[in-house]
Amino acid sequence: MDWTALNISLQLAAWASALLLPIGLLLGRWLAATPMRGRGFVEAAVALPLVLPPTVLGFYLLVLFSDDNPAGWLWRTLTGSGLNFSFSGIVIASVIFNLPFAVQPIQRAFESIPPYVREAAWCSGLSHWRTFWRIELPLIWPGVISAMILTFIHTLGEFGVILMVGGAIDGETRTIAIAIYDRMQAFDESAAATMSLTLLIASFAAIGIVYSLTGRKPLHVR
Amino acid sequence: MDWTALNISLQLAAWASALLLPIGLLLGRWLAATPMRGRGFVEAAVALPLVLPPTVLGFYLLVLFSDDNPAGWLWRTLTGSGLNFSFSGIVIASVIFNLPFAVQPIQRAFESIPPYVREAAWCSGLSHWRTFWRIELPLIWPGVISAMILTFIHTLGEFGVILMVGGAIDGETRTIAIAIYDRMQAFDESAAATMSLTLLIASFAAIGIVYSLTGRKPLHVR
Amino acid sequence: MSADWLFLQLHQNAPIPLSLQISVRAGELLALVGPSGSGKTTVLRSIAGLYRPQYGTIHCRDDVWLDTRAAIDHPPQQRRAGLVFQNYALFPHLTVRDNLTVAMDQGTAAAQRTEALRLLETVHLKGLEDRYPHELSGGQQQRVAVARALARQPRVLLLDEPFSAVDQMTRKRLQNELARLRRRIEVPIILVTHDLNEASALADRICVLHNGRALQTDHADSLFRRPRSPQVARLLGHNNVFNGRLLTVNGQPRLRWGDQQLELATSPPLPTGSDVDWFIPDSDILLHRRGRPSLGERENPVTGRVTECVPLGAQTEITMRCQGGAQPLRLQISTHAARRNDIRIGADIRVSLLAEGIHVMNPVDYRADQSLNFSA
Amino acid sequence: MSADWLFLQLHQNAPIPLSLQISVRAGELLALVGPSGSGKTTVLRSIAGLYRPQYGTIHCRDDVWLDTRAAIDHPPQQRRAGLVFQNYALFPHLTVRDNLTVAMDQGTAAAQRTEALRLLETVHLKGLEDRYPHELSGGQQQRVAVARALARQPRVLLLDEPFSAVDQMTRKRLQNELARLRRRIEVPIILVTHDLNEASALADRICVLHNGRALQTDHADSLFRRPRSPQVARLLGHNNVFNGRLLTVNGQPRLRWGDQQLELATSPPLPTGSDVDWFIPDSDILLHRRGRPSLGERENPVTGRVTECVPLGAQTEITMRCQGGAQPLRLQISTHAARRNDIRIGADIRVSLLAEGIHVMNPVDYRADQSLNFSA
Amino acid sequence: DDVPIVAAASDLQFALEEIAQDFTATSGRRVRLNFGSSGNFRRQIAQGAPFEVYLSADEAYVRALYREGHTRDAGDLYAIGRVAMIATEKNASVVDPDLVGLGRQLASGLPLRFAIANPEHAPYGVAARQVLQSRGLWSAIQPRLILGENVSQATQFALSGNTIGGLVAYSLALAPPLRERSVHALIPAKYHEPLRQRMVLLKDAGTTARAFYAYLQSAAARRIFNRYGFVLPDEDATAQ
Ligand SMILES: Nc1ncnc2c1ncn2[C@@H]1O[C@H](COP(=O)(O)OP(=O)(O)OP(=O)(O)O)[C@@H](O)[C@H]1O
Ligand SMILES: Nc1ncnc2c1ncn2[C@@H]1O[C@H](COP(=O)(O)OP(=O)(O)OP(=O)(O)O)[C@@H](O)[C@H]1O
Ligand code: MOO
Ligand SMILES: [Mg+2]
Ligand SMILES: [Mg+2]
Repeated sequence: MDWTALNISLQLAAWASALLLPIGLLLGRWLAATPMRGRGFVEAAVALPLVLPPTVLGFYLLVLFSDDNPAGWLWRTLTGSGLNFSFSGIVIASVIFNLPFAVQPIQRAFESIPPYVREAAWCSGLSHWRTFWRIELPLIWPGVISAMILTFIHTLGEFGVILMVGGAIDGETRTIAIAIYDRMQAFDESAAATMSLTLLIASFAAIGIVYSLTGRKPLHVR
Repeated sequence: MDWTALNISLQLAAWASALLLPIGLLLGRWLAATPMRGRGFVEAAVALPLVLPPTVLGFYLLVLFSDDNPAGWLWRTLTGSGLNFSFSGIVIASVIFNLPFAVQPIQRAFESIPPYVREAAWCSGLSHWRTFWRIELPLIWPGVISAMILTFIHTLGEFGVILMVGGAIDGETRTIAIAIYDRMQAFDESAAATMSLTLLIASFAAIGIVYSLTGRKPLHVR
Repeated sequence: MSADWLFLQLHQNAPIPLSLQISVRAGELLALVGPSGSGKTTVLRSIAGLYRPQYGTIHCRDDVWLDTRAAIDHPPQQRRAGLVFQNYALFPHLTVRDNLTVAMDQGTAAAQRTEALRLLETVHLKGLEDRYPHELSGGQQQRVAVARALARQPRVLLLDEPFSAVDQMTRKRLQNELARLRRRIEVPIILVTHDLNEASALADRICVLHNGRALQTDHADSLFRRPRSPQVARLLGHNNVFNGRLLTVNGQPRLRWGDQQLELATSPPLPTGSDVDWFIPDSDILLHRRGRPSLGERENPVTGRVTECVPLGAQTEITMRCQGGAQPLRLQISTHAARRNDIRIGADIRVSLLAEGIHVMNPVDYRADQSLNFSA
Repeated sequence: MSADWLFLQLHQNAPIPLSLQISVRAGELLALVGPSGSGKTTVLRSIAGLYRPQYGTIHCRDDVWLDTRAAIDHPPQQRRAGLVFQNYALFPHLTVRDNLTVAMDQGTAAAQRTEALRLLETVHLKGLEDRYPHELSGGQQQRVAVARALARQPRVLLLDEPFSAVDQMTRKRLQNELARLRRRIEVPIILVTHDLNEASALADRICVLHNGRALQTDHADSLFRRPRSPQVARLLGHNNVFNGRLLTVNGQPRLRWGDQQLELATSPPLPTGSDVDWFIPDSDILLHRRGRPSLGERENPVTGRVTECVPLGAQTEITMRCQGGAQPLRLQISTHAARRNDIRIGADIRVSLLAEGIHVMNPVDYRADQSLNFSA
Repeated sequence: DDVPIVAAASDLQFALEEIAQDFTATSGRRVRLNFGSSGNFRRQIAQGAPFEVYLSADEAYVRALYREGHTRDAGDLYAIGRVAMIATEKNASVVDPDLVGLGRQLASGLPLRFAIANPEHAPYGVAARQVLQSRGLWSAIQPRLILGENVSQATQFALSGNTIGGLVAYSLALAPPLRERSVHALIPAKYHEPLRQRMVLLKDAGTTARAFYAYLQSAAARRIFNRYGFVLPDEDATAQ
């Protein structure tokens, strides 16, 4: 088992999920609250990163992140280091790539809150912020869990984008998915199988426990 | 633009979505209706295909589908042809790979139907089947649309699994994602860019229109 | 075979206590009344097949819908019970018309639409058939729910406070429609209501539920005039429930109440000297009017002083402290009469407790119940 | 500044017609009554800031909550209006206690819990504080909603049929609590109710709404005795609304009704010969009893025959066809009196229409309204 | 309708396209070219992929397939790959055959990045590592390496921003699309083991495949291989 790569994968997945949580909540909330017209196209835009093959998306991100491009240049100016072939770079790439998986479930969850529940919160004096924390968040919780788990595991398994943007630097951007792929390509099938199995079992247990523990609070009044 | 590849991609995505629709509905409904205990682990199992890097998953499917294996053997016995390097093979691979994207949104949508709506349907004499068609399906529609669109575009963009299982056979398993990837590998960046852009714009328009047209019916009583 | 159309028997201790036995004939309307949380909705849900009590049997005509011992439990669809949900439970994505037609399983689409329009007219909702439920007011939604329950042509009609959200005028009209309907559809109807006037106006019999127990099931008149226990009397909103002791004076039954001895119209089947609860309905308390002697004034005259006088529209509620240490009496008289007779706080008045109205309860009927733990 | 605590003025033609002006003083309770779908909920939602009418102003004390012309529209949070939703709208994921504490913005967590318990006791829900809303009956949920509205310490209390789902006993107790509360919290209260008894028992003034228009706002007594228009009279459930013509006989005002000439207590400010609508409340129709002459019997005696006789518990409703071609009269008498006087269908009876009760309406007040298109 | 699929290592991308065109022009027959990682093709062939000709970048894969019985014979050596240093114009200073410039850059301590194919499995990655090792730069450069999945991706890395250059297939460095926007230097063969590229006909190869296989060994094809910087088997003493 390549523990370094696993560690990086876990960190990457954790970062991507952590960053997508607020993004998903904001975007999902906004999409759920916005009246129909035009909204469909924002939803479409959110889904677009999925359309391109990962390596190709990765290539465009590589170009976008390079110092010759305003985005990459700005990042370097602000942080002093480049985005390409860095951990930050693959985190951002993962965030972009997982956008639809984080936004969609959260948006649907927001849409399923009956409007009068929100109104009752306002009339009970809860600010929009407190309404969000005390009322909406607990009610959309299953959707948030879905979003986070999909993001997390999709990041664990993602290969093309991360290889392209990250360059498989040992200890920095070489994730467990790349490690498994490399072992496989080197025809070290038993090592690949061991790593795959470990990852599968660990993920299965972890996701299973998360889903079981985040048992649903009552979402409906009789 | 490689129209043959695009055509195959669209057919593949359509098949995968079409097959995942009933699977997602059945599994999502079952998961939504099953009491908590143990359910979390089924949900975890559904998510597992995402954990492995696509090429590795593809390799394992390749092995699984081969004639030496009961699954592959059974398929050949029934259909007379092998699964590997065939269109059927990449359809099945896509179905497996997209399972979580189809099941999760549908499951959450089912969960957000208040129990009394279903009860009212039963008391109105609607069989489980009619309750499903006339009441539940319209109410979970946004979730189904989410599921189908995520599946569709994720299949369009999928590369590793399909390349591995399908072998990029022109006119059969060479998808637009592979075509774009090939142009990229050949440093024919302008062709790659043209294809990418065409795909992005077409997808954007298509998804945008679908989301806008499937405008939400009222889901809540005041 | 039971002669009853619908028969049920439910028993359960927790989580919702239930202990009752009810039978309703075809075309009969049984009102289910009782305090909030007493289990009325749960009983209807059990009949409809939405709630499964621990022990129970439910028969409808010759069908067994539920028999927990025989492990028979028909699903709601097979029971064909039309249920109006307390929270209406309309289908949010269907128009008013489609909320009705979806519940119909006979006739062509066109016939169903016609039938839906007819039903909507019955509940006074003509013109709203293309609205969605969220575009309706509370009372309008409730009426759609009633129409939907009828759309199914149910074999049992279960109405959970079906008119609670509509104004009195509409309510009256709907009550009339219901009365007319009863004659037409000839199925057992159970009506949960908080409005005792509604219950007595519409129901053949009334069942008083408390904490899941059916305390008494009786015709409105018997129930109001001869409640089985002080508890039933109080649940029915009667104020004048008192303690007394049975006497026999000159061979005639008498009731000692404070210092007074009240005449009784009939002799209760209880030994002389028994401590009993007794009750008198408002209609049998006769106010003596100034200068206008009335027929019943000889009977059980009671004198007292007005301690409260609350006008409630056409009626005024009066509390009087009686002479002779008896418990205070409450009575309603017409506001007009109160004005004419100059009744206000502090005034001395005299009433007659008509012997015919005095109802002495038989402790055997309810003392056993009292060992039970009743909560609010 | 207005001396009123709460003042509102709303106008809109579509989609929900609204046209009213209401002011409520601190500590005053205004009842809003009107048929189902007349816009009561919409008015409360407008005050709470959940609905934005096309034109309108809402002031509360010195604050402007809404002024559509000045583009002022405060959000619900800033309005501090406690609203009991018609469908309760409890927070499904919070226990009963937390449904209350979440609405409190003062005090420590412990103090809030204590306050929540106190409020739950007020609505008679002690012991249910750890339940979730889906574990409560309809009436219990409704009472939680009432307690939650109070938990906020509102500056205006808006109650949308707050007791519609509770039984009469609990309802009475809650009404008493509300009456007590009014004195304590000293804020304007608007109560939507379908129960006119409740309205007259609790409200200082009653506003009758129809199709979004406030037809009349008045003290209960004035409203019931002197409705402004036949429509108001009918909306209040009065049956005895008739047409007549004003006369002057020997310098005295008279009302021609069929063949009869009725005495009037006061002279209406209308020219002799005017065709008018008039009305008499139930309390001013006096039944002549056999052998018991009553004080008012000289006044406007009317003879007729009973065509309907429906006992409704303690009261019996009687319809009589009057001699002289006048429209049929309806009256309620005590069931006891009906029995004693042997009143049944076909019986000839005689009543007096007390002059004091006859209310002649001024067409100027309502004829303008009738040009409007009223729908069901 | 016999259009066989030819599975070819990605360093052949340009050379083979040209050869295939000539083949079609002369014979009137067509082939379909699938470029990719030699390792993936080996795996797919083992699972029965419908390829008819396999041109590997690593002869070990061909031998293994032959042992497993998926091929007609042990195939033929068709070319020997060469490694080149490649970089963008901006970084032309690192481009020299003996990696002097690269060594200097490394010594300067600047945070540079350098691209090669993954030496764990890609033949050109292995060769690149040998070059770096023999120049004594391996341990210094190892933490700075960007590893491409195959040699094509390594080339993309080398020419993207944020790397100083890379060691890739000479054949790619000579390819028309790259020539204009990069500078390169051929690395002397002595710095690495020869990249012996072997091709083979698979079990089900048909007539066209066999014709194409033969054409690949023709003088015309060899000229094209040569033009793309491949050493031809009999030009080199180490071949056979
Ligand atoms: N899931 C549950 N767990 C425990 N108790 C419950 C649950 N659901 C309901 N109850 C309790 O069961 C009792 C009966 O409820 P039910 O809804 O039948 O009352 P009801 O007579 O219809 O009252 P209402 O007139 O207020 O509608 C109530 O006291 C309620 O609190
Ligand atoms: N979205 C909407 N579009 C059109 N009409 C609507 C909409 N929502 C409500 N209405 C109509 O507005 C009118 C007023 O509704 P409102 O809920 O205020 O009535 P209400 O007086 O509270 O009635 P109830 O006593 O039945 O609760 C109703 O006739 C209703 O049908
Ligand atoms: O087989 Mo390659 O072309 O060295 O990746
Ligand atoms: Mg109930
Ligand atoms: Mg309302």
